[in-house]
Amino acid sequence: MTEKHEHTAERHLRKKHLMLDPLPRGQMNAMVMESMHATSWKFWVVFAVLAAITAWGLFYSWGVLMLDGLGMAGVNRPSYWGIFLVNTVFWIGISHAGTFISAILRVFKAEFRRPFTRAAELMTTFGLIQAGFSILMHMGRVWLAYWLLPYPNQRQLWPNVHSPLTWDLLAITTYLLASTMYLFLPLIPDLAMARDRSTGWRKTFYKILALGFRGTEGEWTHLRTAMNIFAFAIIPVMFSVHTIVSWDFAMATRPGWSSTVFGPYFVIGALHSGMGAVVVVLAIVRATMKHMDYFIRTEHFEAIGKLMLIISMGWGYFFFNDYIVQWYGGDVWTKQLLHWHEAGPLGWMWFAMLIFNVLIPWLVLWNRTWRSNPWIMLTVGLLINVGMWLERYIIIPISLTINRMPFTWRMYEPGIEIPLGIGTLAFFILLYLIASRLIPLVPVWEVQEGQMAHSLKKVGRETVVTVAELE
Amino acid sequence: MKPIDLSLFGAKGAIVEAAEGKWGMAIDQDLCTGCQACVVACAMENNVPFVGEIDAGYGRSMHWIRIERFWEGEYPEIRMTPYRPMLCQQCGNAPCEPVCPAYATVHSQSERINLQVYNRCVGTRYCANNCPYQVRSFNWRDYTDERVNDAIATLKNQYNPDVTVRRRGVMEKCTFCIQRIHRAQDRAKAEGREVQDGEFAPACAQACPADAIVFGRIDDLRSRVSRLIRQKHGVHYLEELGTQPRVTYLVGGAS
Amino acid sequence: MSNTISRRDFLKLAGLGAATSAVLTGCGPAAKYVTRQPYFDMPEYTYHGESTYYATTCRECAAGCGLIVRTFQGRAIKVEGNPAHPVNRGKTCARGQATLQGLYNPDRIPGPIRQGRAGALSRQVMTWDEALDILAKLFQNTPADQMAFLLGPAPDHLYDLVVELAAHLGGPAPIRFGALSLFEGRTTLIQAAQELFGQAALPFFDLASADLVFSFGANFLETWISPVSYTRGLSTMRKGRDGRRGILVQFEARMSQTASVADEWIPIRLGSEGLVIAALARLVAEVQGRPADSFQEVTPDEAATAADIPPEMLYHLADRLATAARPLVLVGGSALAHRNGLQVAKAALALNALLGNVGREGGVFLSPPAPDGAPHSRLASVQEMAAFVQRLASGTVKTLFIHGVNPLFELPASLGLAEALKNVETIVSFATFPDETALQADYIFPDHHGLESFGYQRVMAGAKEAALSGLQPVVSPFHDTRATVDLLLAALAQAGRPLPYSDEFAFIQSKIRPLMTLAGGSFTAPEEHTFMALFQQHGGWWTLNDMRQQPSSPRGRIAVAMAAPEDGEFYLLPFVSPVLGEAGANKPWLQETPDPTTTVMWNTWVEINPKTAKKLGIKNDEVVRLIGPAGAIEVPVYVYPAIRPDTLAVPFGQGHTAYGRFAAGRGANPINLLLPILNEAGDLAFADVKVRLEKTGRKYSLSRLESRIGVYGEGLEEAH
Amino acid sequence: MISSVVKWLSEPLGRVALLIVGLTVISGAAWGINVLQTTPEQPIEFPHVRHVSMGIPCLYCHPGATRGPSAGLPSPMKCWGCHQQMEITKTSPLLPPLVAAIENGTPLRWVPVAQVPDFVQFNHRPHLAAGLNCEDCHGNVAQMTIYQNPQVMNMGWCLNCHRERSAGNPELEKKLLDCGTCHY
Repeated sequence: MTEKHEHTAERHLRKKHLMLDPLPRGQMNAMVMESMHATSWKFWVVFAVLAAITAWGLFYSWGVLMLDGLGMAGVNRPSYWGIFLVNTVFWIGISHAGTFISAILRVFKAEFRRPFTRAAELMTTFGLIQAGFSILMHMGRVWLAYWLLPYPNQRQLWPNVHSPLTWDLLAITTYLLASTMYLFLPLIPDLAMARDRSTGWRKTFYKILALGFRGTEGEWTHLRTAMNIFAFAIIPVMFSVHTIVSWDFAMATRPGWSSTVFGPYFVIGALHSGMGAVVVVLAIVRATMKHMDYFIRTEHFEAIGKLMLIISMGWGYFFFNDYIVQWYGGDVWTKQLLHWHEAGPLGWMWFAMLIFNVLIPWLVLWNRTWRSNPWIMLTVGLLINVGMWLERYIIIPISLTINRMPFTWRMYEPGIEIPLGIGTLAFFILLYLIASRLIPLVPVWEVQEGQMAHSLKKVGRETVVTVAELE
Repeated sequence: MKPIDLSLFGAKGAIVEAAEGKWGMAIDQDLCTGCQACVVACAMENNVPFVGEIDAGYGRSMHWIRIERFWEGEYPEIRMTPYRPMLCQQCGNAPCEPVCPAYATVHSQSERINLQVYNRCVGTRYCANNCPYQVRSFNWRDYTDERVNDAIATLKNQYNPDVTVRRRGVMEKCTFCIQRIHRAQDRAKAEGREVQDGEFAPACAQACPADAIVFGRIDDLRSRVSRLIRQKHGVHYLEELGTQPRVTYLVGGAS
Repeated sequence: MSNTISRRDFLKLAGLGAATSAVLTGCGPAAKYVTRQPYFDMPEYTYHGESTYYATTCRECAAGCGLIVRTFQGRAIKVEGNPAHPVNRGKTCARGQATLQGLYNPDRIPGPIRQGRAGALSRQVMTWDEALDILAKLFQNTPADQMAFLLGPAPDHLYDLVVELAAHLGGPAPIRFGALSLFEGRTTLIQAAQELFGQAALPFFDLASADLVFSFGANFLETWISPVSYTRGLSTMRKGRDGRRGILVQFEARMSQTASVADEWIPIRLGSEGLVIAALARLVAEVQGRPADSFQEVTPDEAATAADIPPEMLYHLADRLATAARPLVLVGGSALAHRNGLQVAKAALALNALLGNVGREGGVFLSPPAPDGAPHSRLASVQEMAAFVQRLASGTVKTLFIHGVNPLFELPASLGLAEALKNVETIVSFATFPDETALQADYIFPDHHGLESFGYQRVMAGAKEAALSGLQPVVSPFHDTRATVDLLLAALAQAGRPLPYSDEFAFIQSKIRPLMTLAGGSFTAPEEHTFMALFQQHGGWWTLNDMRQQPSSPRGRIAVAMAAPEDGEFYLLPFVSPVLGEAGANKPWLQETPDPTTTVMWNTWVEINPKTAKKLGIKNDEVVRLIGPAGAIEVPVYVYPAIRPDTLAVPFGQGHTAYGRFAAGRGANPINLLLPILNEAGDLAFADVKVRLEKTGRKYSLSRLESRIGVYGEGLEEAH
Repeated sequence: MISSVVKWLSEPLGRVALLIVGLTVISGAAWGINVLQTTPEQPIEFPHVRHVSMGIPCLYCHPGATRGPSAGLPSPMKCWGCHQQMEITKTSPLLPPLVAAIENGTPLRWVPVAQVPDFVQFNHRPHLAAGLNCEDCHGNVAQMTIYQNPQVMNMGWCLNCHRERSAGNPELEKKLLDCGTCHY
């Protein structure tokens, strides 16, 4: 690869940019396949631990919750919704980054997206699964959840379309279906690649999933068209989903919730936590899976870092916007609520939220060197997620404490929600672990496509990057 | 111009009904002595379960009516605000109704009160969140199951057969003793007459030793309750939210 | 074979679906599906699905409120007030409402038991024949003067029978006791009326027609004498006459529920009530230009200092009292629980006389006599109980029968009853519930619950009319219990010394019979059976006109002074829990009913003024030890903003060591802090006690209905 | 592994195994349905057919229907009113339980069949007042021995009739289609 006459600048560019550092197709495919197969005992230890946590935290605890009733949890009057809803919003938020990165960046042809769209899209689907669990757990009689679906019945009863929860259900279902499709479409060529390179049950598995994809020109055209449609279509869906989630709160007659800015505030908050989560996933994938340091390079962390900084600023803007309007409004209950946020017994959460969501990203992400360091980015991503979780905690149980009947104000102390929450987190990671053994976490074809389109050109004494338009 | 019929838009659950309502209540806070007779009477009539010390102290008590009081000033210039029995206000435009995804809390078209249909409830607790009066209570556990609470094995003998016994995961609230409304209407109909004012009362009003709670038709100008609520010192709590409460509080006392 | 699904099969399939959905949607354990005994011979008026209503009398306290009980298929479903009844006019209190939780209490004594003074309820079940044998032998073998009966305040028919029984056998008369009377100061009030008016009757305060009421220590909206009736009185007063709303001023060291409803609460120091009344009397006399008689020596300024209120306030209050159209001074409860309590009561009655409202609408009357002419039996004062305990301790009592009272819980432990009981050879309890005293008995022969019993109760106070309130069973007995009157009659017969009554009903009938000849009653009937039937149907018999007695003009001198408390750090004010009363702790719903003033549920607390708490460094929920002259209790703190800084208050009603799963081991009993210090009338001077307070370093979270954030601003400190 | 199982299932032995499993499931389900649908055992296998054919009106034994929620099941004394005068009381193999009940003063524990769940508040009176007859809901009892519900008494069935009867009458619709009419 290195040629003798190459400039240092050029060498530097190649080392830095994946798109300019092509490997032969076969080698690259083999690397990806190997990353799936190379399973050490450590993997199985982690797998077993996570599976155990999931079994206990999620399934056993949920069984207890169903049998004994929601008294096992910390929900009470007036905090009728507790960590369940915090987790629901949190997971939906996480799930947003996947589509955001993938669809928006694809639509805008942001080249740095190429190696990590897959990992991000998986996050959407896996996150939504956890969100679904979280909201189902919160129901008093979950075994009747099917009543929320519009199905014909002899009682002629239907779900209430006035209820934001019904909208929510529709939005989340749509989003889950659309994002799963959107995950699956770009996966097809890679599955076909894997099918051609594996034997035994894996071969059968990929054969079924690859839908007979052979890579003909016609197939590619169809696939590209479909992906394009989905990429465009899923963006409004994504925005609407989190807006609708925010309406669960904004439509209510409660101080602190009834805010017109909640829609965009929630969307940006979702992106904030989602980007943080993507960074965390990338850093871990890069560190733990074979050959991934080739695909995921510091340039990607650096680019995501820039995005995160912008989103953090956007979040700060919307937070301020929400706060100032509520505060200026001077409603007596809202004033009590804002005071409760800042100076109440859990006031530290409010400050921690601002530090993690605004202060730390702003202090760290302006610096290119820090931005390029995966471990720093991992830390920042984790902190942002903690901050965003706290934001939801402040919006739900802490805000629910304050209502218009001061005689009922009461603190919320979580109970079985904690194992359940840990269970969803473990299950989320477990799903990633399983996925990392089954599907290529890097979209090889997309990387190869990008590498084909990129080349270095000499303009005078400068070496510049050129990109050919493929589509 | 013709008024717009909201039901044309299918706004069945959240329909804004005519301003006058049907059944209503007047609570004279000047007469209320805070004695809790209404609280116990309600529980006895409506099979409301008890939850035990820990749950009760954690905001999970199931009372359908609670008596609130606050303090003003500091010792020795301290005053207790008048006792305020707080129960479901049976809002004409109830915030709890539109948010229920299952239509488990709906407005009764015939009795013009808020219904809670226990067997339709899936327990999202959205209604309770959205209730500005915080008067809904949730069955956090199987308090009425004798396998959970063995005292129920004998105590269940006092259960009122006219009222559903709720199990875990279901929201409940004051119903204005709809079973008594139905019984009175049924009896009146069998006898071919209208229900008389004062013929029956919800359990709380019937028990109230101070006669502070008066119940009746608020769409009948001659009824005792509508005469009371037309007095100057009647207030509707949180009416600024447009909830159209059907419970009027008389504050400040006579003269 | 046909391969189409027959209609019946289809229904089966659909039925499976229905069954599944019933499981899925089930809201049971259903109210309808409670195991029930189908009727063998259905009464003509009872249709399935229709309720039957029976009139009876509440036995949760001795006030004698009339009840109408709704029954459905042999089960009592709901208790309502009897609208015709003169005491409660269709209303009930919280305790009355919860009486069904006693009837269906899981911890009732299921049948006759050989208890053998075991600490817990014994499992040695007997048959009623064995029980009868034992009782008969006791009647045969115990000399009459070595037999003692201790009865509760209700029911009266049992008391009447035991009086006859004792006379018949030649033994001492039964003794009656109830903790409520101890806290109410009944004996003191009756004694005061006796000394002042020469008539031994309970004063009747006509709240309804008054327009300015000064109340000293009487918690008449909670448990005092006849709370439902007094609540109606207050309500009528508040609704106003001629558009003028009556005013209530409550003088008490702690803001009780009654004080919280009052228009003004004046926190005077415990023990100064007599002085304040006397000072008011002197000032009123001055305003009206009349001689102040015995109150001449009282200096208002000194009284104000003793009471810890500004003197101007006292002058102002006196002015208002003197100029009010229908003023009324009410006294009772803690105001009488001082060594000079009798003088306080007399002073208050004399002040009423000075105000000219004795025997006038809105003033003071004496309670109506019993309609059958029998004297109201007075409950024993603590002095008399102490003498009784002495008798037990001396070993002269071989057999003790206890019914309807739980003295081991309701009397101060310092009286030594527990020790004294050991000197009694045989103790027979007729308790319905396994209370502390019943567990110390040799035998428990459980009586029916009040709602399963026949009987009557004389209305002692609370109604203008003379009333005999009737009890009848509204349901058949839930357990294998037996009416005590029946049991005693049968045992006497078996012992060969029968009384002339075949059974309980015949006895009651013999007592009701004289009413038939009286005029002016709520109903009349030409012959006995109809009269009895109507008696049950109406829930009693009462006169239609006002039967209150006019007090004669007062005489005698009154000497009031500041009561001298014992030594100690804080005044202690024990008060009866407004919700639990003295015997409500075994009813789960009463336990969960919040106390009106503190909203605490399921426990005992001690109320401390915020300033005192701050000074001592005590916070809410801290468990403190209260050390009184006779013992100590440990209770969590409720920082109560409306109590004098020198006073601590503890509710009475919890602290059971037995009495069923809902009561046992819960809270603490303040009565055990008290020494048997008495006032001149023999009532317990419980408010003359002072206690010390010690921290224990432990915490116990009191369950409150209220929000500490919303009501006390905890966590929102800088908000205002 | 999986493929070998699938392969084995297509072999004759595998097919037999499949058949056995299938039969077990089906017969289990059939048994379950049967258990759920068997008419309950009554203290006396009461021949409604005979009583109705004698011209005894339903309301004679179930008089509550015109008065309130429950129609009621007769007490032994009611049966005895007629049966004490009848010769068949001594001879019929069905009647010893009745005789025993009368002699011992014990009730007959009839098992109610036409039941609605606890969360449904049903009242007979208005239904009869609206002109319905017993057989409209309870079927042709004149041809039954032990009573069986002629149809599943569920909400769809209730609502059908409520809808039909209130159609075109907005006031009645309000009442008959209101959730609170039956559920509270």
